[in-house]
Amino acid sequence: MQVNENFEPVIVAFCCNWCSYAGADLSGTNRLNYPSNVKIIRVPCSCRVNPMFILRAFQKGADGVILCGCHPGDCHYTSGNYFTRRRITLLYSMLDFLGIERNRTRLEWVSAAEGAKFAAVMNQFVEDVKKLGPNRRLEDLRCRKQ
Amino acid sequence: MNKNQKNWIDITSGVNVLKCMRCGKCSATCPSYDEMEYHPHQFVYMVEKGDIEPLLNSKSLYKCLTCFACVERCPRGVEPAKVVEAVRLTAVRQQGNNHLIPDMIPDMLDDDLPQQAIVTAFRKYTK
Amino acid sequence: MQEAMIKRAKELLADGTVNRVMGWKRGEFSYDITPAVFETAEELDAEFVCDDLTQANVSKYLIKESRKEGKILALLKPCDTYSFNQLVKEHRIIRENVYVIGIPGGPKIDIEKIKAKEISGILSVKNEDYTLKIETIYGTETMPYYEAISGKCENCKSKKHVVFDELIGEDGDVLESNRFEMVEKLENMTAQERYDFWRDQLSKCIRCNACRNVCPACTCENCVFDNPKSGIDNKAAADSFEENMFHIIRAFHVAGRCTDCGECSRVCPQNIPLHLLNRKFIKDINSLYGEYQAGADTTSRAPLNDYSTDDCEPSIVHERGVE
Amino acid sequence: MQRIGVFVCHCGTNIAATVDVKAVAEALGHEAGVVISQDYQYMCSESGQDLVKNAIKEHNLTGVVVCSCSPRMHENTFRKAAASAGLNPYLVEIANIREQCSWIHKDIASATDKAIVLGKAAVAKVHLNAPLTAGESPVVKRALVIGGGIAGIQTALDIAEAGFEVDIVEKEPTIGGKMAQIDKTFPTLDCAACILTPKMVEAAQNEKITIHSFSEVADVKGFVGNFTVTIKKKARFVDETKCTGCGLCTEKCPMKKVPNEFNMGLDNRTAVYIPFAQAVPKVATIDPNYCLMLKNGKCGVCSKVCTAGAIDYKQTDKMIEQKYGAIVVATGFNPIKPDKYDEFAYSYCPDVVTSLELERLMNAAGPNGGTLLRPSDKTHPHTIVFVQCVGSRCDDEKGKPYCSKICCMYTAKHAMLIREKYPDTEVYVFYIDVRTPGKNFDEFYRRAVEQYNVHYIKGMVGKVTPKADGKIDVQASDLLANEQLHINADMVVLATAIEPDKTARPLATMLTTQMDTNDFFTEAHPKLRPVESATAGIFLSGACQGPKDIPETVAQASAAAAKAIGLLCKNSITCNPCVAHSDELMCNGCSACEKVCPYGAITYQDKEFRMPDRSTAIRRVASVNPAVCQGCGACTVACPSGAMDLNGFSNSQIMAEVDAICK
Repeated sequence: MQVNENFEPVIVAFCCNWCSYAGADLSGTNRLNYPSNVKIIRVPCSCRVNPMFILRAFQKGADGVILCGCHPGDCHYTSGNYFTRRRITLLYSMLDFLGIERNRTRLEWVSAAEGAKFAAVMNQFVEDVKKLGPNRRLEDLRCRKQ
Repeated sequence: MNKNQKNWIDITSGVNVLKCMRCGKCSATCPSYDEMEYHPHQFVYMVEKGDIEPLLNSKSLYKCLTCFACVERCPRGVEPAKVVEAVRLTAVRQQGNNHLIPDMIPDMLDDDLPQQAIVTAFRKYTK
Repeated sequence: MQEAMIKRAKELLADGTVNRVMGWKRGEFSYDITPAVFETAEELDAEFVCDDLTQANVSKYLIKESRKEGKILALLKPCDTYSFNQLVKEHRIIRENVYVIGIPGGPKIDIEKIKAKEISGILSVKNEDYTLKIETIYGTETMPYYEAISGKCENCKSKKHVVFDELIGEDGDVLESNRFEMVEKLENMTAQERYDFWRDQLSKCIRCNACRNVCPACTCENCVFDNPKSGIDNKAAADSFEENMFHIIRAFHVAGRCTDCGECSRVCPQNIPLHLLNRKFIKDINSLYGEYQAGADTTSRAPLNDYSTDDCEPSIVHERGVE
Repeated sequence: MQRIGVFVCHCGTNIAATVDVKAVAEALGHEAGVVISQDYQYMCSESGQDLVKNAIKEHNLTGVVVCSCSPRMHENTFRKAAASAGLNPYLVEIANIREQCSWIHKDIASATDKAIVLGKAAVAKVHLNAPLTAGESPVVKRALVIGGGIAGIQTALDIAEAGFEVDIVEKEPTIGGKMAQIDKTFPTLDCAACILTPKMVEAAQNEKITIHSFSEVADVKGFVGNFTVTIKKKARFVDETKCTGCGLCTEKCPMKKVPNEFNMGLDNRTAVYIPFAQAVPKVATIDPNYCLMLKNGKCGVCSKVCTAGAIDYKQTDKMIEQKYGAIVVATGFNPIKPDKYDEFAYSYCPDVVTSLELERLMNAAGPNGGTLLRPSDKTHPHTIVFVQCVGSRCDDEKGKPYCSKICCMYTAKHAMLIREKYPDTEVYVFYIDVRTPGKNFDEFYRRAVEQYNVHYIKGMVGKVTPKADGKIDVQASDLLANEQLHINADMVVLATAIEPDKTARPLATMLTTQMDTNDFFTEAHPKLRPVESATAGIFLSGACQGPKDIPETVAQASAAAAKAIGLLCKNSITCNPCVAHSDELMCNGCSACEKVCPYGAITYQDKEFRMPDRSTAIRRVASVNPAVCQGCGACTVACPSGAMDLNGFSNSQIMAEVDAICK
């Protein structure tokens, strides 16, 4: 595959309010860099993320979607991220089954104290998606702005 | 302090000496304690400091019975016997490196020598 | 067998146990067997059909029928009983209002497979000792029975009726099937090959919604794809992606609930192997969260509404199969 | 038609240094529905808020987007500002362009682009925001305290003092907990019973306090201000209301060989028993595992001698249900059993005891009436060795990784008491570190060394070997002298680690509160909210939260009580309006949402609907109790039809954000 050096992927990150969003805030407070491609959407819990949202992001032109939640066992709502883990495992497995590149999707557990981890995860993810190039397999060209 | 030596001991022993909380239970439990100049807890502490030379020159190295009582009872999972073993290996290697090289084997062979003995000697003196 | 069913149905109508019968009758063509509700003995005598071509799963019809006045008799093949049970579990079918008779299952005949042999103008199909005798307007044709077996019967998972009030014929067992063979084959392809496979298949989709409408797990009062408030409503396919989205979401919505009855692929006019998506979910659920057969009982927790604290991480996708 | 105002904050240079705020305000001003787009130095300042308020009034805004710091910081500030200007507070959205933009990125162009996208996403979302009203939920003016040790008693007394009803649930037949078993307390050496038992009596006599002894919490439902708790009153086969506690039955009971758990099994009790003389309630309990009547149906002595007629062999477990506004957890701790440590010979040498066993051996109400004697041969011990940190600070599966905190002090106390009472006894303490932070604590330890001449030896005991002559060989290292010692001891005392009570874990599940890996309850904030759990309305008291000594436990107990009182004082609490709701017309009644709800907020009801063809149909539909729902959204994804949605984070709102970001 051709790697375009100037390719700037669109990355959507869903972060749960209690852990990962706070972790993202912490990486800001600590001035830890990660690429500006990453745009965060706040959700109350990772279990709020409907597979439809992830597919919608791809449909509208996202090149990668990452979902962040509290570590298993630490969910503010006790069990939300356990449901997330099952749903997202099955969804990612299905996307893989349809031939979508595995590195376009990711689930990470980031606690409110893990600002450094948040930045590291985002750096890695953006790098991985950059390697894959634009999302052609799951993108809806009709919705792409010319 | 010999950094390479310390690194090598850390790696070959697989022990994180920083886990030690200096309770001395290893030495309390050691059956060879009175025979030793440096005791198990001192091995751990001196390796931590990188003060390895005195250990290499001490007879204590060979007094350790490798009974693993210290490993069994250490509350922090430090495994002092493995540290002693790693220091012992360092000493063995230093003293003309390998004590046994394959070329020496043919001369040693005779009908009475069990093959097991050669294999064991090889394992013990080379590594 | 058909006579035994009609006889028993008439008895149950006569003694007032039920006031309707859920069965099948012939459609526009004699081989088009369609689900139908019968209210009298006369109707049963005249129109009731249950033969080798009767494939339709009537469970879904019972959602509405079980909410009507009086009890209805349902004749269910083994695979249909799983769908029925699942719908009872989801409070969709009111069990008390249905009298279930378990009837023998397939393998059933798929008329499309006969047509594929360039046999046309079909008037009737008869099974004579595992040879099909096909009367057509051009004369009589024959072909071996097994060559015309329906896709949904090829990998039969069970001959057991998981729910019934009485049986006509004998009850069977859960079978060892190799139904995941094709899923495994796809899993072992490269990502590009898989993508090409599904691109070929899904691009045929005309968004007729037949799969959704026949599926006994797709029983929503109002489907998200029809609901303007959902934000993803769309009727017809506007672009290739939407087929992907529709089929992924549909498979996801029925994951853990799909009994693998095979109706989706049977009714697809474009012959898209949609059941493979469902089977992929079933296979993943079985291997990651323990064996689970939707509809086998009415009490267990669906795997997607359940969890274990030591479930695997999604990164397991990276560790398996071929990238 | 939407009329949206956008307000971009400079945050001094925090945002303005890397984000071109003027360009952001300019770009967002062109978004559909935006009627005013301004930037300002400090939007959260009073004048900044006035800017927002005036714009709401002047432009009659229907939505506000503030591009500023994290919503975790100032969302409430701007919501309040909007509310005071007459706009529903939930029509305000924050675009986080500080923590998640200006502080992360260095390049002004890309940071500005990102800030614009984040702003657009917020504008897209606010288009779909609906005004929400926070509901009110009444507070039941009654508290439940789980555990009747010193922590639970103190909390209950404080809550009762404030005028609220409070129930104590204690699993043992009496309240008092571990403190009742202790002989003396450090650093004052006053008698534990003398300070505890008056408090027990006070709790029993306080008319606001109800004690459910020999009871367990069986089920907890509900939420802050309105918990419904099922309490299982275990059958004690004695009618509590009739028993006078005279103790005649315990004297006459023929089954006298039951290990006495109050004395750590060092002596025996009868099958019908009162744990100790000052027990509260002072009521007998029959142990069904030993009672001959209950086991074989033959005996009945206690029933015959009881003049009050309180014995009831037919009694069964009783369930009672009660509503509470607040719950305080005070489940306490237990010392671990050191039998996994073979080297200490605890499991086979009776003269190796734990500190709590020593406490009973020295107690005037203990098995030896207060004279310290060896359990094996009842002789006076002349040499006693104390071993510190048994099972504490361990990095293996036998022990606990944490410091149990109280052992250094109670060991100093034991050593001192023994030297005081039996000056002919030599006392050795093997320590790794002596940890005595606390008022008068280190002075106390120094007194043991300097005044009482207790031999403190830096080092650990490696092996304890009982010998044929009845003595015990203690092999240990003296690290400072660099030698290995052998002490010919008469007794060995192990300062065993303490662990949370075993009932705590299932309780945490019932309460939906969090625990750490050691099963200690997790506080809402380790520094700022140490006595609250993360679950609203559930408070933590005493050692269930972490190892604590008595003064600390009492302090925390009172703090937990203060928090509970603060809650009970309110007539109602404001609920989070961002909760799930079900569209009944679309609901299938399939129960998927109910299965994933961690709070039991979803119930089903059969409702009659008019169908399009004018007929009516009865359908099973879900409904969400907004006071119970916490707004996690698990149900919204479990729902296949999309009938379930979440206020403030609706499907269409999130999808609008996705679209705005991906465009």
